[in-house]
Amino acid sequence: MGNTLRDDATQNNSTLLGADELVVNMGPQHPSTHGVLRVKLKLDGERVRGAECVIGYLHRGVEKIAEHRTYQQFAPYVDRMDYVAAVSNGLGYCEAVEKLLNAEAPPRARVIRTILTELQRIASHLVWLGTHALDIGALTPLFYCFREREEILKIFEKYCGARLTTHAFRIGGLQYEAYDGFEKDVERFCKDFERRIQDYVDLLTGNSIWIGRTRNVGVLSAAECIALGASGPLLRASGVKWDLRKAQPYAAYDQYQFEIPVGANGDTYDRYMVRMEEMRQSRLICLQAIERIPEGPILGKVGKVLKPAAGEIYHSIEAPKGILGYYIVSDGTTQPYRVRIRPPSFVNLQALDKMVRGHLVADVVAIIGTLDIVLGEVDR
Amino acid sequence: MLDSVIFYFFAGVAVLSAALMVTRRNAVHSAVLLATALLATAGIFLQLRAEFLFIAQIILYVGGIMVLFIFVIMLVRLDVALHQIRFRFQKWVALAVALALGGEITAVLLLARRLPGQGLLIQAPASADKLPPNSEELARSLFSSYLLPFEISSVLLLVAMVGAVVMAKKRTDDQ
Amino acid sequence: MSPTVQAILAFLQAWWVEIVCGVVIVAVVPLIAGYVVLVERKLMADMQARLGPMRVGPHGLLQPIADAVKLLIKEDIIPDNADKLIFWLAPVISMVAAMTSMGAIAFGPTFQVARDINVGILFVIGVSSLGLLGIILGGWASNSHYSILGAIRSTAQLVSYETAAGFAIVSALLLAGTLKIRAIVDAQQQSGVWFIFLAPIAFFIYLVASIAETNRAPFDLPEAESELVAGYMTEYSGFRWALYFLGEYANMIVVGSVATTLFLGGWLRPFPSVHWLDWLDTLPPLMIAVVGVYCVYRAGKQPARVQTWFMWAVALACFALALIFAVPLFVAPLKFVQPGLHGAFWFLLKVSGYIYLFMWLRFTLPRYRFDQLMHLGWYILIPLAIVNVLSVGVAMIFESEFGWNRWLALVLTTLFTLAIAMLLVNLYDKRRTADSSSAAVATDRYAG
Amino acid sequence: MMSPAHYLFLSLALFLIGSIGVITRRNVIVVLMSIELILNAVNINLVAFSRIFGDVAGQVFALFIIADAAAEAAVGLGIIIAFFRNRETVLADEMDLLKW
Repeated sequence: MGNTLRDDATQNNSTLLGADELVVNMGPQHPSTHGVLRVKLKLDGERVRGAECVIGYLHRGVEKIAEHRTYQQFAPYVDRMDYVAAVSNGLGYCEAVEKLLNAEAPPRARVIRTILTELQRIASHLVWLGTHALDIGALTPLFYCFREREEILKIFEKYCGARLTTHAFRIGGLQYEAYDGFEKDVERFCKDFERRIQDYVDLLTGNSIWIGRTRNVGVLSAAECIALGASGPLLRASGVKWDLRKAQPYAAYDQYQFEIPVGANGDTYDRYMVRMEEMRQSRLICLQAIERIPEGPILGKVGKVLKPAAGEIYHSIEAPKGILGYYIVSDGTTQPYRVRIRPPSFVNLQALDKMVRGHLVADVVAIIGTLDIVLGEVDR
Repeated sequence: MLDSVIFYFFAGVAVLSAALMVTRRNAVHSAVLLATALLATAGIFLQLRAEFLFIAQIILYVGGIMVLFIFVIMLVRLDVALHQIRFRFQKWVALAVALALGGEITAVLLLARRLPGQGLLIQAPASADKLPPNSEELARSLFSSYLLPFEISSVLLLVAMVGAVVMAKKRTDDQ
Repeated sequence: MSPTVQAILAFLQAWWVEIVCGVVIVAVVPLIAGYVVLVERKLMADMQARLGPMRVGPHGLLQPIADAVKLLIKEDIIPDNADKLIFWLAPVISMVAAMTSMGAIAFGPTFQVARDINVGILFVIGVSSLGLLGIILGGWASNSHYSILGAIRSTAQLVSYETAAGFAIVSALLLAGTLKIRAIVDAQQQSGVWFIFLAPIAFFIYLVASIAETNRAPFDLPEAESELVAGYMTEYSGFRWALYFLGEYANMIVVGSVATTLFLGGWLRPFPSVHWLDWLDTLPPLMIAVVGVYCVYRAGKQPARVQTWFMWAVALACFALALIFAVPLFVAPLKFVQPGLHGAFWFLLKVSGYIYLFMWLRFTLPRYRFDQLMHLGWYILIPLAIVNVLSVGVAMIFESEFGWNRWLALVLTTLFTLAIAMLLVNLYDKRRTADSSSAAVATDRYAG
Repeated sequence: MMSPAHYLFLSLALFLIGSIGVITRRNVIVVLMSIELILNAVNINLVAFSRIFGDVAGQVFALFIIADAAAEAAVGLGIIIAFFRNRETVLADEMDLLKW
C-alpha cells in the first residue's frame, strides 16, 4: 500500500463508520501486483466500485529503440518484454520477420522451435500457478511449481546457455543445434511432469477453500471477452474456442494432435482449470514432437544483411498469456521503420476494472493473479 | 494476614484506577483504566472465595464488555485530541453532591453499630476451608431457587442483542 | 524477626512450589515458543522440498536465539502521535494473557503452577480471551488507518470463534462433570476412554475454533492479508513485535493443552484403563531411544564435522532421557516417579501432535476471505456447537434416566448432530451461491 | 478476617466515583463506563454479604447484574453508534434534540 494517510484522508472523510467513496491505492510496490502496477481502487466500505490501473513504471520504449536497430539487433529486446515467456516472444518476432522476408525456417528448426515454445508455456503457467496460489494463501504450490520450472530452465541453459531471456531463435531458423541428449532430457521431464501435475491437482483443485475463493470470482462472459479483446486462457475460459495454434497454425503445430481446453462460465476457477489442462496438452505436444525431429539444416537461406522489401506485415502467435502480435513496417533499409507489438497482458489488463466490480478487496488480488499479467509486457 | 494484604491491594487498585478513569481526557485510556478497575474487583471476589464470579467477571466484563467499549471508541473514531473542556461548572456541584452523599452513608454505617438493636446481626463468617465448592453451590441455587430470574435474564439478553444489532446496523436500505 | 518477615516466610513456606513453577514457566515459555517457530519453519521447508534455516548453528538449531537477539537489537520505532502508553501496553497484555493462562494448565499429574483452582478450564479460557484486548489496543495505538482495520477484523474473528470454542468446551465439560483440570483427566480415566471418542464433533469444532482463535492457517487473515490491510502488528518492530509473536505461539501452546486436557486425555497413556495394554507404559523410553538411534544413524552422514559431533551429542542426550524414563519402570522403589514423568511425556506428545496439525494445515490450505470466515463462524460453527451441547446433554439424560449404555446414547446423538451439520452446510451453500452469482451477473452489460 | 465495613466503604468509594463520572463527564461513552463502575460497586456489596451470611444468593444475584450490565452496555453503545452516525458527535450536551 504505497499511499500515505494524508492523501487518502484528503480525498474523502473516511471515518470508519461513515466511509463513503474511499479511494485506496494498491501498489506500485505491492506483494501481489506481479510487478510495478498501481491500482486505484474505488471502495464503498468493503465492496469495490471500480479499479483504475496506473501503468508505465516499467516503460523502456522498446518500440522506439526498434527503429534504430537492425532486425537481428532487436531480437534480444523482444525477450525482455514478457520475461517469464521469453522463448515465445522470440518465436513471434522471428516468424514475423521471416514472413516479411517471405523466407521459411527449415522443418528441423520449426520442430525444435515448437518444442522449446511449449516448454516455455509450461514454465510460464507454472510461474502463474505458484504466484496465484500464493496470493490466495496456499504457500506450498509455489515451491512445487518452481521445482518443475527449474528442470525446464536447465534444458534451456543446456540448449542456449541462458535460462530466462534466452534469445534462442534467429531470424530464419536456429543458432544452436539441439545438444545430444536433448530428446532424452525433454522426455524425462515430460514423463516426470505428469506425476507432478497431480501434486497441484491434489493440493488445489478439490480444495473447498480454493473453490470458495475462485468460484464466481472475476466472471467474464464470452461477449465481454471479445469486446475487451481479451485473449488466451481468459477467452477460452469464457467458452470461446479460439487458439492460434489451431486457428492459424505456425511453426510445426499443424503436425501434432492436441485439444484446446475450454471453460464454461469464465470465472477464476475455470481459468485455473484451463491453464492446468493447457500444461497437460503442451506436455503431449512435446512428447509427440521429440519422437521424430526431422534431420536437415537449422538455418534457412537468409543472408547476413537483412534488407526486406518495403511493406508491412502482421503476424501473431499464441503466447502463454494470450495473442502476441507483431506489426512490422519496413522501408527497405536494414532497420524496421516501425515495430508495433500487441502484448496479451496489456489487453487483458483492460478487463480488470470490469471483473473487479462488486467484489471484495480480497478478490482483487485473486483477479489480478488470474489475469496472469507481466508488467514488462504491459509497459514495454 | 494474607487476606487483608490482598484486600487492600485490590481495593487500592480499584479505587485508584476508577478515579483516574473518570478524569482521563483520552477515552481509550479511561477504557483501559476501567478494565483494571474491573480486574481489581474480580480480585476482591476471589478474596471473598467467590471463584465463579471471579472468572465470570473476567470473561464477561473485561473480555466482553470492555472489548465492546473499545470497539465503539475505535469505530466512532473519537478524535483523540478532542481538547474540549471536560468539566464545566457541573464539576463543583457534582463534587459537593457526592461528598454530601458519602458523608451521609458513612454516618449511617458508623452510627448503626452504636444504636442497640439496629445493627446488623453479624456472626463470624464461615472459615475458608469449610466453604462448599463455590461453582457447584452457585449452580445448584441458580438452577433451583432462581430458575425464573435466570430465564428472564436470558430473554433480556436476547432483546438487548436484537436491539443493539438493529440500531448499529448501517442503514443501507433507506440511506 | 518482625511479624511481617515471619508472615512472608510462612507465605513462602506454603507456596514455594508454585512460585518456582511460575518462574520456570515465564522463563521457559519464550524459549519453547522460539523453538516452536523453528520447528514450524523446518516443517514448512520439508513439505516444500527445501531445507529451511540451516545457517545458524547445526541444522539451524540456534536460529531462535539469533532471532531473539536480532529482535532485541532492532530499533524500536514508535509511529508519530501514536498513543505511547497503550502502544507499550498492548503487546504486554497479549503476552501476559498467554502466560497466565499457562499457569493453570497441568502439564502432568504433578506439574501444575496454580495447584488446581476449582474453576480450572474456565480460568484458562477467560484469561486467554484477555489477549483480545492486547490486539485491539495494539491496532488502535499504532494510529494508522490500516492497523485499525486489521485490529477490528481480527477482533471480530476472535470474538465469533471464541463463542464456538466456548460451546464446544461446554459439551466436553458435560461429560466430565467438573471444571477442575485434574478432575477432568481423572474422569477420562474412569470412563476408560478419551472424550474425543465420546464427543468427536465437539473436538472438531474446538479444533477449527482454536485455529481461528490463534489467527493461524486458513484463518490467518488479519496480518497475512496480501490485499492492503497489513494487520495490527504493522507498526510494531523490534522487541514489541517479538512480544506479540511469542504471545501468538504461547497462545497456540495454551490452546493445544486445553484441547489435550479436555479431549485427548491429558497425561493418560492411550487406553488408560485397559490392563492387557500395559506394555504401552514402556512406550515413552522406547520412542526416545528410537530418536537416539536415528540420530546415530544420521551422524555418519553429516557433511561438516561439527554437525557429526552435534548429532552424537543429541543421540547421547536421547539415550540418557530414555534411561531416565525407563528406570522407574523397572526399579521398584522409584515407582512413584513414573506417573509424573510419563504423564508429562504423554501430555507434551499430544500437545505437539496438536500443534503439528496446526502447522500442517497452514502449509496446505489457502486462506479464507473475511466474509467466508465470518460466515463459517456464525452460520455453521456456532449453531452446530449449540446443537452439539444439546445432543450431549440429551445423551447424558438417556444414560442416567433410561439406563442406556453411554456409548449407544453418544453415538446416536453424534449421528443426529452430523445430520444437522449436513443440513446447515448445504442450506447455506445453496443460498450463498445463489446470491453471489446473481451479484456477478448484475454487473452492467459493459460490453454490449 | 475483613469486617463488612471494609467492603461497604470500598463499594461506597467506587459508587461515588462512578456517580461523579456520570454527572460531570460530557462524553457519553465515559458516562456509560461510569455506570458500569456503579454496577460493579453494587456487586462487591452483594458478594461481600453473601460471603458473610454464607448464603450463595448474593453471588447469584451478582451474576444477574453482570448479565444485565452486558445487555445495557450493548444497547447503550448501539444507541451511541446510531446517534454518532447521524449527528457526528458523542458529547452529551449536544444531544438536545428529541427527534432529528
